[in-house]
Amino acid sequence: MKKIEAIIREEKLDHVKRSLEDLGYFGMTITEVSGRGKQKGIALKWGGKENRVDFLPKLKVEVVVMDDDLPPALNAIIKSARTGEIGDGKIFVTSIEDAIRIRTGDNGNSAV
Amino acid sequence: MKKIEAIIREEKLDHVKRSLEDLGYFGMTITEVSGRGKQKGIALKWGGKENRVDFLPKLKVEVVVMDDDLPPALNAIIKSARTGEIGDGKIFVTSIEDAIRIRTGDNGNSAV
Amino acid sequence: MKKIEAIIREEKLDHVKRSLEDLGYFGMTITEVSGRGKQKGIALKWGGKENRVDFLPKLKVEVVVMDDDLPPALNAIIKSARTGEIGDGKIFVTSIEDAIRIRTGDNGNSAV
Amino acid sequence: MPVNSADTAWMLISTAMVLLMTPALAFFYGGLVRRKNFLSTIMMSFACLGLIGVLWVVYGYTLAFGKDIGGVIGGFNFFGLINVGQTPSAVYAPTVPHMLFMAYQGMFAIITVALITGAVVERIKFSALMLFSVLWFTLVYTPVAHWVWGAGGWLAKLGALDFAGGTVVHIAAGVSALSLALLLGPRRSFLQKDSMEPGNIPMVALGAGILWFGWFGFNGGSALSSGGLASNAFVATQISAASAALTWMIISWIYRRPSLLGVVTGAVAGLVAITPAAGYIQPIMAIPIGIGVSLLCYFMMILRPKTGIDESLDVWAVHGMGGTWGAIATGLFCSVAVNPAGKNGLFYGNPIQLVWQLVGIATVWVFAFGMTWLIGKFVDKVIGLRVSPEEESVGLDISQHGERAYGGQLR
Amino acid sequence: MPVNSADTAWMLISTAMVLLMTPALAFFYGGLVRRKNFLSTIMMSFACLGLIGVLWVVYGYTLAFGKDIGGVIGGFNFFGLINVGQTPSAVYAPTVPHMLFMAYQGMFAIITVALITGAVVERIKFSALMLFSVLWFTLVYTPVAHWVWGAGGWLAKLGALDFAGGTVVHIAAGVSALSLALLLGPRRSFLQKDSMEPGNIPMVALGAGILWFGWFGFNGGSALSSGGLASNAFVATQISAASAALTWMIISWIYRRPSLLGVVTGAVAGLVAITPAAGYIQPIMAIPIGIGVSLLCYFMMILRPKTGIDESLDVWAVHGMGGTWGAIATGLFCSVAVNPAGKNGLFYGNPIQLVWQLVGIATVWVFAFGMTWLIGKFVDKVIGLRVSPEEESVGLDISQHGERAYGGQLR
Amino acid sequence: MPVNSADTAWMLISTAMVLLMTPALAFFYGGLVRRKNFLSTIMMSFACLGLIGVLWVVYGYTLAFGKDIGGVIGGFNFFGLINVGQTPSAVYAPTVPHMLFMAYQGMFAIITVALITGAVVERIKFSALMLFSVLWFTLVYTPVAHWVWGAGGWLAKLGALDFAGGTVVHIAAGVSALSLALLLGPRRSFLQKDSMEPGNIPMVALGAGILWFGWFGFNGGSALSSGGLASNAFVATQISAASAALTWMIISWIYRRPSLLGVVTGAVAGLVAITPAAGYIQPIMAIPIGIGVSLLCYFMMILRPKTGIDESLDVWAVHGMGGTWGAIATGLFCSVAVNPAGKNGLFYGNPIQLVWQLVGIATVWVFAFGMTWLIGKFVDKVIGLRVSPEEESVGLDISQHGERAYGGQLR
Ligand SMILES: Nc1ncnc2c1ncn2[C@@H]1O[C@H](COP(=O)(O)OP(=O)(O)O)[C@@H](O)[C@H]1O
Ligand SMILES: Nc1ncnc2c1ncn2[C@@H]1O[C@H](COP(=O)(O)OP(=O)(O)O)[C@@H](O)[C@H]1O
Ligand SMILES: Nc1ncnc2c1ncn2[C@@H]1O[C@H](COP(=O)(O)OP(=O)(O)O)[C@@H](O)[C@H]1O
Repeated sequence: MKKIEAIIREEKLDHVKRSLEDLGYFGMTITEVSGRGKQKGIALKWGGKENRVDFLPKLKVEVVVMDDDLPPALNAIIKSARTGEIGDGKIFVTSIEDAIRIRTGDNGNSAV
Repeated sequence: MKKIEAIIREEKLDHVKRSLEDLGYFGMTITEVSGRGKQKGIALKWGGKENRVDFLPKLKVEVVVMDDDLPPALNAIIKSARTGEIGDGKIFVTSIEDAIRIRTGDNGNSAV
Repeated sequence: MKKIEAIIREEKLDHVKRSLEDLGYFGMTITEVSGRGKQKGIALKWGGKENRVDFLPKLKVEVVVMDDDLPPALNAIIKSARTGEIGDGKIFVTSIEDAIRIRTGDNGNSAV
Repeated sequence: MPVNSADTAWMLISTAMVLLMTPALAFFYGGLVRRKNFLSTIMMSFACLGLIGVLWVVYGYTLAFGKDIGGVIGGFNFFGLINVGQTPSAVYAPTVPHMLFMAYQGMFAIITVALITGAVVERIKFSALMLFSVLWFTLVYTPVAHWVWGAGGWLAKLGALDFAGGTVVHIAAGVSALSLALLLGPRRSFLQKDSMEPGNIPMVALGAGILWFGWFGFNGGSALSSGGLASNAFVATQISAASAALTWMIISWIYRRPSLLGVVTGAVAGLVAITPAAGYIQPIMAIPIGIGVSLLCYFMMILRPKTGIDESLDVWAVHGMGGTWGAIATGLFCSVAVNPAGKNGLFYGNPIQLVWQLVGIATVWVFAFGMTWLIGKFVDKVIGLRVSPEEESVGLDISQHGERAYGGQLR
Repeated sequence: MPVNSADTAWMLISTAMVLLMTPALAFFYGGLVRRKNFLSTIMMSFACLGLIGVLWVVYGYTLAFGKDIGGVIGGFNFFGLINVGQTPSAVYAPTVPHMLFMAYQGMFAIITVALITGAVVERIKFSALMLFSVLWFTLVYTPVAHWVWGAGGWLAKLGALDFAGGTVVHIAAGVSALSLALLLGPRRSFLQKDSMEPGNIPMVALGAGILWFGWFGFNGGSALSSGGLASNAFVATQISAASAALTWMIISWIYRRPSLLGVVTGAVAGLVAITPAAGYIQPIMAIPIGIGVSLLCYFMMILRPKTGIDESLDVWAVHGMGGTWGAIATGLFCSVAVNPAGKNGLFYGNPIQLVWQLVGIATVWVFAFGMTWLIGKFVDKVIGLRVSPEEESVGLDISQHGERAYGGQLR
Repeated sequence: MPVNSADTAWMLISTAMVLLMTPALAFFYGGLVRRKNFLSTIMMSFACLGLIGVLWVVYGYTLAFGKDIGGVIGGFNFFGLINVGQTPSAVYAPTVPHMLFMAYQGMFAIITVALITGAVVERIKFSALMLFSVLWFTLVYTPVAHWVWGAGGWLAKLGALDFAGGTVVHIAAGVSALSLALLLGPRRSFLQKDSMEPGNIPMVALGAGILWFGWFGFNGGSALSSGGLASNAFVATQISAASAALTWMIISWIYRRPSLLGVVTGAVAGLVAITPAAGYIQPIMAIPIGIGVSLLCYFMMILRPKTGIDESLDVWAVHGMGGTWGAIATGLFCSVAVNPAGKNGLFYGNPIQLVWQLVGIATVWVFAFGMTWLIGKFVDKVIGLRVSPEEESVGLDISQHGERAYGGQLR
């Protein structure tokens, strides 16, 4: 199993959610985060000089999928979260060793 | 070392906390998240038709334990977080490569 | 690639941020969390007896770096987040299998 | 009598201040519940503003203050505000426009119903609450208001004193809260001993601060005129609130820590207790009244959860018991030197007054408890009182109102 | 005439209450936007408190209420408050200090400008908003106020009734909001159909609660005296707000769920609709007015986004349309039996009054829409109306004000 | 003299409005600290409501307003409110009930103590603050109030003017704040240059909005009657607040960005500065007063942290310096044409008045600074002023009050 951690724009959650649903991925966990990327946030001019606002609000979307589902899920997220402008976000993929459904105690792939 | 990431009901935090304490696991990190599972949230009837409320508030409990401690810690969480009803949550396990205690700079197992 | 997850004091964010910047690491994601460590939080005396306040507010700083950058980045965080007192926090390191920049779709090291 | 514009100025602002107490209560209660029920708790009070606000002008006022029928209820002579004009009424508030007196009384009706909702938060069906509110307002509030304040009401004739609503508002609401909470049963999380800490204490404090402000209109306005009596009620209100807040802070300090929740709960208890007494006692007597109410209510609030009763926001402990203490204290401390229209109390040589107070208290306890039980049973039969377990666990904001407090879709 | 201290007491508090409505509006609006624009939205109203507050005393009052020039505008005889003293004015509010009347009117000017900001949140440049506000206040508000309320104003002479600002405040603001929103264009997220749920509904409710309270000063104070007329306006205000809140709750229940947002929007709509009528109608007539406004505005609010117009917080749907309905309803229900200084309306045998009302409405619609368009175009030319796409996506809190609502650096 | 019910109506509501300022201040301050100290900061003000509220009626009023003893302090003739009845006092507020005047003054005492707490947030022990408050109230507030406002007080006899508390409230609180902050030392995070951005700016704005509203009671009510003088004070208050808010916005725009914090801080500074002057000057003169105070306080607030002094919420910069400027401005602009009970100032041909103002200012600066230092030292000796480093880092909400603002156990 793989965990997809996508840091996206807040406004894009609906789009991402729907595009994942369309492929049959319903499970996900969302966290409110703040982040900045290589651009060091956003430059704004104040009082004559440039100021950088780092740490813009983002959402972290975590989706755990089976190994085979990784490419389509990634694609869906990339497409639905993209605006083409700076700040679209990042996706990180990690390996999950085990997953358990608390209600039933099932583990492994069947729990995802 | 393993990291346990348990997505639980908000009300169950106290129970989970206590059951981990009883086994001697004190360290943990909690995050407020929103999530939905396979059921696509919860169905409510509005204005004649069914509506789905996805993204219910949950807590993410992260506990890093040594490899041997994984099974008992998982068991404790599963037991204390379960109600048997939909929405009890999921647990994901990942591998941690290193842990460091900032105060002392110690790393490895002794830091957990 | 490695993901550094540092749980630090809220007040130390600025210091940590700056020390990472100095080394050229700009990208990071911050989450508000609550945590407790081995000490079971903090003991306060109320009404004659001792009470423990567990779950103190912390910030989780996530930084994804290339493998070679791990040691300097860790050092920078440890130095800038340390006060030497209990509650300075922990750092966990995990392995990242892939990273993708949503804007461009690039993946791998170039996306970090 | 002609309209006195100074009395009217004070009654206008008093009426507005009492109106503001219902939103304030919404936040006081809303901050005490878990976040997933924050909006629904606020909604319970705001819905009363609309619902009771309309019912009051249509038929509530006439039932409570219309021409007396046997001491029990008012007639229909003010139905739909007929005969309620810009000139003063013959019997009520002789120096302010009749319609203003009507509106002032309406604000009391609204907040009384809103007060009860504290008992049923986090688990009642919104439709059931609305139906309950209509019935309770009609069958409990209007008769009790008539008995105590209506011209010809039997409790008034008996001699029971209630300056601004200790029995009509606080005992009636507090006891009904208890009755309804018993019928509804505890929240699931209460039974499972889940952690249920207040979701937003700053909002509780905000609500309490505005309630304190509004209460000056509630008690001071009950003089129905501007001048010495209004000032007396106003000052007594301030002293009781301060004394009770301070007392509760000290008690909570002894047992645990001086908590903000304690201070604001104490303040509200002090405001409750002084309500029936404010215009009948020397202001300085508000110190013992305020100290007494905090001692009483603090231990009632400690006791209550141990009984296994989930009267969730302690409406009974604070308003029911606080109002009871206030009504008794009125019988102890009241004095005609303060208000010639009042009576002397036990400490001023007239022990019988205490008896009348006790009769008033007992009547409202029994009537409110019983009627609420019947109404609750009826509503439960007809549409069911409680939400489903799933809806309860999701929270009423989503399940009853389809909304979330913050940011829409996310928490 | 000498100062009447009772009337003055009521006008003092009314003035303070109307002042409080602007911070209340700040929270009402602020809670409706996304968190990244929370402060900037609050700021828009608070900036009006400073900006319009100063302009009003310098030249606004004299343009609106100075010696009439051709029915169109006031002269400069009150420039910088010369001749505005502690004694009553000869023509306005003859029983309260002239300077108090001036201040009372100033509070209306402030909130009217603040109302418009609901249309442009989340994307307007703050500097552009400030320039726009100065021009709109000068070129739209002061003449319209003069026409309707100024001694010698042409709409007043014509016989159009507007008790407390249905046309001057609500129609003017609502229609200008529409005009400016059209000019500014939709928010990027509106176009992209991103989710844009309100960021903080409890703050919306808090704002609404305080608005309701303040509106008693807005409408009740417009009697410019304490007594029967003020009470009439006050009671009508309460009834309309309650009726509209209840109606909106029911409609939203039928179509979806009984929402808190619905109740508070309904209450505000009810308050808007009664504004022009409050001192001219029987209070009970506020029930049909309140029901009517919720029906009308609800469907306007459903309709509006479908047209692709991003008049973001529905100032037009609620204030523009609500004020229009109120001005019409005034022509239907007004009666000299209520207010001898008023007129009879259609239902009291005087259909021509409805015509005067419609003339007043049409005039303000056309004038406000057109002038706002011109002013907006001008501002756009000079300094540009909109922030850059990047600034919009980051949010105005940071990009315009360099601040964040919570905790500084983090969200 | 008999009670005048119109004056009483205005004083009743003014008293309630000043009461409301203390909860408002709680939120103004509370929003400025970090979240972990939100409740504790709110608590500091709410505790004053209870503590000072009780002490005032027991012995505070009589010390400040009792029969004069040598110009320095009041006697015990009003101890426990003896002789403070429904009829007016012989010397104070001759047209309103004596007990109402007493209560009105009590609200000033409460907020003055609460103001000081802004200097010590995030690190003072709650028990130390309570002990300090009792002593400061007794040894600083009551004598200074007596000197300035008590019948026979030496500063009043000298001729120093202070309409509504520029010296008694604002200078006393501001200077004491500085003194206590110096004694207490900076917060650890201040020393370590940790980021300490305000935790909740919307709550700061909410507090400011309600403060602005309440201040009309604070200044307008200080006329102790309804009519021309109250209106003058009211209007001057409005103009000063607006002018200062606008000025601060512009200054902050020049140096950085137009910030909401700037607007609300400016408004508060404007309200402070007009306080001593409001009933003695032409309202239009509030424009220079408001502009002046924002210029002064802005630079004081920039300067202060550079000195290494952690007077955390700038009580000194805003209230101390703002009050000082206001007291000086009173000596410049006051005019007997406005208030026959006042004096002419420098610009009206009476330069000596400025001297009396400076004497008043200097006296209160020296006395408040010195006494606060002594009281602080004493409290430090007896129970210690500061919490432990660990408690400070955890935050006072948990360590002092055992509570958290949101959701109990979690943040
Ligand atoms: N190296 C990193 N480690 C952790 N999080 C990162 C890193 N780089 C970027 N992020 C996260 O991704 C978000 C988007 O990054 P950004 O650089 O703005 O996107 P883009 O690459 O589209 O310009 C950031 O706000 C931050 O939360
Ligand atoms: N595939 C997944 N990826 C990430 N998080 C998930 C996934 N599936 C479930 N979750 C998380 O687990 C929580 C509980 O899931 P749910 O399906 O409601 O539990 P249950 O399996 O007991 O019905 C969800 O709210 C979500 O946060
Ligand atoms: N075993 C663990 N699993 C997950 N998080 C942990 C664990 N131990 C500590 N933490 C996190 O690290 C933070 C700091 O731990 P703490 O023990 O207070 O630090 P220190 O080691 O400096 O005393 C905690 O608040 C918690 O969020």
